Amino acid sequence: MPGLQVPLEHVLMMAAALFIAGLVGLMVRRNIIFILMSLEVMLNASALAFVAAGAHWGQADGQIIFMLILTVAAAEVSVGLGLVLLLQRRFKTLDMDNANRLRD
Amino acid sequence: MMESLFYMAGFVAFTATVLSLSRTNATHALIYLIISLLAVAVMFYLMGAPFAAALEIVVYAGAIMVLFVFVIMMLNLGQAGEQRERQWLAPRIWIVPTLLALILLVEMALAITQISGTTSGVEVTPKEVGLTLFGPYLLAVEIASMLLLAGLVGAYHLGRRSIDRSRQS
Amino acid sequence: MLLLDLIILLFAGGALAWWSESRSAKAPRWLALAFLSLGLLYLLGGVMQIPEQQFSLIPQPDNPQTWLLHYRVDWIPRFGINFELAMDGLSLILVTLTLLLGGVAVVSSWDEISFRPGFFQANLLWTLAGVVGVFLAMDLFLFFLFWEVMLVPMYLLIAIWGHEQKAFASMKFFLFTQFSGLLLLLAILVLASIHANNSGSYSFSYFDLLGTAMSPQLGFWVMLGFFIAFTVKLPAFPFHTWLPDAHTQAPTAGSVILAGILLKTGAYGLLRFTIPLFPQASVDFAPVAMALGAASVIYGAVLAFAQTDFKRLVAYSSVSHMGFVLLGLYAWNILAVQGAVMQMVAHGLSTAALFMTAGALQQRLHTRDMRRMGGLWHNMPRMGATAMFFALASLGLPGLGNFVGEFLVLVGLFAVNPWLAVIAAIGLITAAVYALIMMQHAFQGTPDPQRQLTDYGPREMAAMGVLIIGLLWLGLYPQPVLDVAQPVLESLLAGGAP
Amino acid sequence: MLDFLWLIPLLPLASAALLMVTAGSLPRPLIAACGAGSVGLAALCVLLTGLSWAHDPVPRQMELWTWMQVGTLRPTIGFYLDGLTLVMMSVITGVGFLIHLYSTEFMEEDESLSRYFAYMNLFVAAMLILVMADNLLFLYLGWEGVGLCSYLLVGFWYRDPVNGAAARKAFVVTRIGDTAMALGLLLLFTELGTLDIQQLAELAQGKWQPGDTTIVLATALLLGGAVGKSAQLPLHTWLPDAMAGPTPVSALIHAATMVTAGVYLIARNHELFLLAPPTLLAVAVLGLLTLLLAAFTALNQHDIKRILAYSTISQIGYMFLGLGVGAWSAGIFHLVTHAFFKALLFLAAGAVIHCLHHEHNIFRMGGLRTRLPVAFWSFLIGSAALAALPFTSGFYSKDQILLAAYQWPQIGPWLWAGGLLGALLTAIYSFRLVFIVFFGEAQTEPDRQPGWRMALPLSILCVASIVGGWISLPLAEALPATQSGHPAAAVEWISIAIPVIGVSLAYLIFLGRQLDLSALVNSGLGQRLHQFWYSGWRMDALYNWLWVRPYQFTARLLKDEPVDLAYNGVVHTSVALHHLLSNLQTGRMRWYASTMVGGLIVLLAVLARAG
Repeated sequence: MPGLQVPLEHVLMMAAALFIAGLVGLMVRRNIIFILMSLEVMLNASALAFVAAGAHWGQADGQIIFMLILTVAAAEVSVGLGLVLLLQRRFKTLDMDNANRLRD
Repeated sequence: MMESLFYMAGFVAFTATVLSLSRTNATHALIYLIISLLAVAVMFYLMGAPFAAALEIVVYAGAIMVLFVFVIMMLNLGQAGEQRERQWLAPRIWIVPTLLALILLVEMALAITQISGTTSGVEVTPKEVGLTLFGPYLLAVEIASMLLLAGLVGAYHLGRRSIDRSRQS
Repeated sequence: MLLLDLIILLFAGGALAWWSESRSAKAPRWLALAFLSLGLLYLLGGVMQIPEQQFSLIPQPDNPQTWLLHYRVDWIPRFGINFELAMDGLSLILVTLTLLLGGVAVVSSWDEISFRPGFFQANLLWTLAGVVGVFLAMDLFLFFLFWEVMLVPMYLLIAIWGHEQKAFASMKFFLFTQFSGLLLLLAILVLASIHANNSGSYSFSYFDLLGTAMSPQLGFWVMLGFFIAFTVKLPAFPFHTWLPDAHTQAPTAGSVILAGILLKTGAYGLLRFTIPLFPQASVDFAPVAMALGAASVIYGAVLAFAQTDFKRLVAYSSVSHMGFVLLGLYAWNILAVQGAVMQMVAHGLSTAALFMTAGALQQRLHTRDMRRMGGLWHNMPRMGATAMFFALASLGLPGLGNFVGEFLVLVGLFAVNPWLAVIAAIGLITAAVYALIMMQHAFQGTPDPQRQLTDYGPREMAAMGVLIIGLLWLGLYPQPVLDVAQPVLESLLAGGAP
Repeated sequence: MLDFLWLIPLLPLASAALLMVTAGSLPRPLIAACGAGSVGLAALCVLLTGLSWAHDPVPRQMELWTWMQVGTLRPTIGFYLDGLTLVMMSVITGVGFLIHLYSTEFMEEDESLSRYFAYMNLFVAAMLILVMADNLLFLYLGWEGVGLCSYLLVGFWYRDPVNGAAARKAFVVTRIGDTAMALGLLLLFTELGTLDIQQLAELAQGKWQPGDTTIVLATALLLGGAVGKSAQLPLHTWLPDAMAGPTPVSALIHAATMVTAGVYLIARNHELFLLAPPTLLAVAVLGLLTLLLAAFTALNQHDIKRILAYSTISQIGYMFLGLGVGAWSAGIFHLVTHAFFKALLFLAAGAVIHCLHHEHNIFRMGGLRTRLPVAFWSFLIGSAALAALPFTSGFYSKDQILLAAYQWPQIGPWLWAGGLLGALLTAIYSFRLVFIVFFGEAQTEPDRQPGWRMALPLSILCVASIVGGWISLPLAEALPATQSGHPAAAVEWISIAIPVIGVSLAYLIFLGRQLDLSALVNSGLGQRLHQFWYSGWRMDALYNWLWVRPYQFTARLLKDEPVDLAYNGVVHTSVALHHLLSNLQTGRMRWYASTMVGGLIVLLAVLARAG
């Protein structure tokens, strides 16, 4: 089935909007679970931009970068959720602001 | 007809994302997020990237989100957690970051409007993707595999310690 | 080979002392003393074998045969860096002083150190090894290496075994010296690259770099880099402020080495490198340098008078005395330069002894505050008498080494700049003021009847005796030292100022 | 004997070294024997030297070794012997031995006997070096050496901080003069290229005309040294305080020998001073001013030793006056006779103090004539010589100086008149002392009598104080002769009469009470004048205000190292920056994210502008 011909700027605007939504989530939420979700959204938004660009040129590269992003997201989530569990066990909280030991 | 489908998918994706990130209940948020991902998968498909769409559904919406589900179940967040989330979502907390983000969005939009052109409408088949992936991008694949290995080891390490600890206590 | 052996001997001795710490707490100090004596004997034995006439040869920069000893292997040939050591009369005097005062330092901290004694002695010996390297290195890159090598163990000595404000003092010491080291490195690199531009090949050898042609402006700035690096070490006003803190907080052996030897590396650097490498710039700069020297003399003496802390007083007196060295070096005639060398040696001996006294007082009274002393002559007549002797040396009593140095500097300076000589001579009066007030506060006055103190034992008296004999010898028959230094200084003077 | 010249300073030096090294572990009689004996042996050597000198009176130089040789500077450790040296050596070892002998009894009970004799012997050695040195640098060694011993002995009883302060004052004030002298040495060396005294004289005469600026400056600087050491204006303030030391010390150092070193220095370098008439005039005027000032002060003191100290200052003023008017040998002659009678006076005063429980105030003495006859006769003879009563030694020497002053061109008569006024005052204050201490009502009873070791030196010095005026010193070769010619007989007679008048006045005021000055003294002006003179013309207060206070103030101001302020400024700035930056690192992820967004906004804006 042939693909659709949509203006590239629309897709990119869509990606930007999703990215910004994720960014707002990242800045606003304190719960680490939501922060991880926001990160997923942002990664996904950038993936969308890549795929759109790939579709613009009709090449496979966009999708390949998408796959790489997917790998990063998977690795990040696995480690991130591991940390969530650790955080919950050790500090009994999911509040990111309480976990600011990094400062010292 | 197909184009309206595309824009509809976009609308769904954005709405679901916003709803997802403004929920107080993690499970609800997750459901919205999955919807958003599925909508993005639709957009991928419509742009002529069926393989990416499939991966979006299988890996993202399927595997990664299930991971979230498991963790949320393990954490067993109750009503109190929801109450707290609601407090944390007071307007004075989100108004400044949102403003900032909107400024950024405007800047991005200004940048994006400089771009013209459409998607080509050519379908890039999984075969082409596979050939490119294991051709020029072989090194990237290797790096990605290493990254996954590192993620695996990291997750195992973190998880094991927390499990050990819970057993002791 | 002797020169290399000497440095290796000190490094190895340090390592061995460190290792021996686990066997016995007393072993390290014996080992350190043994290695230092061995080094001194080895050096003197080696020097004895040099034919007599070699000592009267004027060391030529381009002919190593005219030096007393010379050793050279390639190190990093690509950048023209060699491992080149050489000894002339000046180095001989200073290296001998280093080893001698090293021994005195070990004796002075004989039972003061209980925490990690092996590591302490190791740091001591490594510092000395670095200093010996500084006095012998004839390759500027190697010189810089040793320059840094001597600082780190010294820093540790202050930081680990210092007194109540050791962290602050050691950090201040480190920052000052490190900053000056950075300037030195920059100046060396610029000089080497100018030389490389001129001649087309890299070299860090002192002999190659002598006489490097450069524009006066550039020469001035590079010279300034060397000058500041060495005057921080010397130290001269206004770069001296690290010294009172470092001296006051350092353990006794650290103060002895710091005052007795480390300060001399600054003077040595000025004499060996700054002035000969940049003759014209140095001549232009001499009035400023001499003014700084005179300012140090007076300022150090006034501040010494103001102190209540025994060690701080002695530290400021060092500033004053090293001012004479700076004056002598930049007066740049044979009288003044000989005086500066003599002052370096004599100041090393007298100040080392005063710091030992301060250390002994601290060990017995647990304070350095002179307001809490008084009448100690009654309790410890031997300590009082030796302290009096060195206070007198410090105020420049004729018949003792310091007078010879100061007088020669003044004679040389007077011919160049009478007014600065007058100012420096005022330093003789102010020196009397602070030296005598020190004796008054610490040893004279009413004794505290409750105080039970042990006087110096044979070990301490032996160390003091060596220093007393040394100062009397320098004061009454300095000719051997002057003769050894004479050819070197003549060659430096001939090659230096036009 | 002349080949063993070096033995003379070596003997006391060796004894000093021995006593220092043994640090009091020797038995006390041995310490005393060692201390006094070494000086006695040295005196014997001087005697032998004098005898062989009498056979062959030629100046000779003797070099032991080269002290240091750098460039043209080649001072030696070497001696020069001529008549002047011989006279000085005789005084130092002769009077020195008597005082050492006296000390063996005076200091008998002191716990630090060994230290005392070590210092005293060291002093004798240094003083001998001073007078025997053949070059100015070696002389300077002796010069500083005696200053050091003076410091050590003034502060000998170190437990009292007052003594320590006096000792420091003595050292520092003389060091001001010494530094001037050192500068003089530098100037002479820079100009003439040598420091050998004989060569200097020769070269200077070849190089300069009388009155050339350089030689005037050089001699003025040497004069600075002499003024400091000899306690002349304006550096005289240390000597009265130096009386804090044991009395034999005052006799030896602060009366007989060290304080006259300045006179010796000027006499020794008379060739240089003759080239500088302005300096010579300054010597005379300073001498005159000092002798008057000190005489007025002496008249108003209560402390027996301070009176003697001011009288010493005054008498050295006479010597300076003599030197200044070209009466070289008269100046040295007065030095010798003064050494005899002032040592006698101090030792007699010491006997009084010793037997009177360390009482110093003359108004708490009195009536001692019968109780301490030895001290009385000694004091009487000493005072007679000091007052220059006819046929005592002081008469001959002082008379020569005054006559020479009278003959000095231009201001000569004025100098003479001033000297006469001084002589009158001298007679008054010296006999005031005798009358108050030894006559009248007894205030304190002595608890002992001086033994033979005190009495013997006193007796010998008594004889010397009387007959000292009849000996002729072998100075003809060493010093230029005073210009001959006799002034009018009236001048002579006045000079003789003045001391007699002074003694009579003293008798009338202080003993016979025929002359009642109490109204004058008790008047407001009298009281104020008394206070003014009692405090030594307020010189101490002046110097305190002029030098000591500002120095202390500066020191206090600088104590906390103002230079560090600059470095601390750098430190504080970096610490402030550090706090600023470390506060940015809150550990809150949301804050980081927000700042990232902020940064991104800026970055994009910049890129947009650039693109």
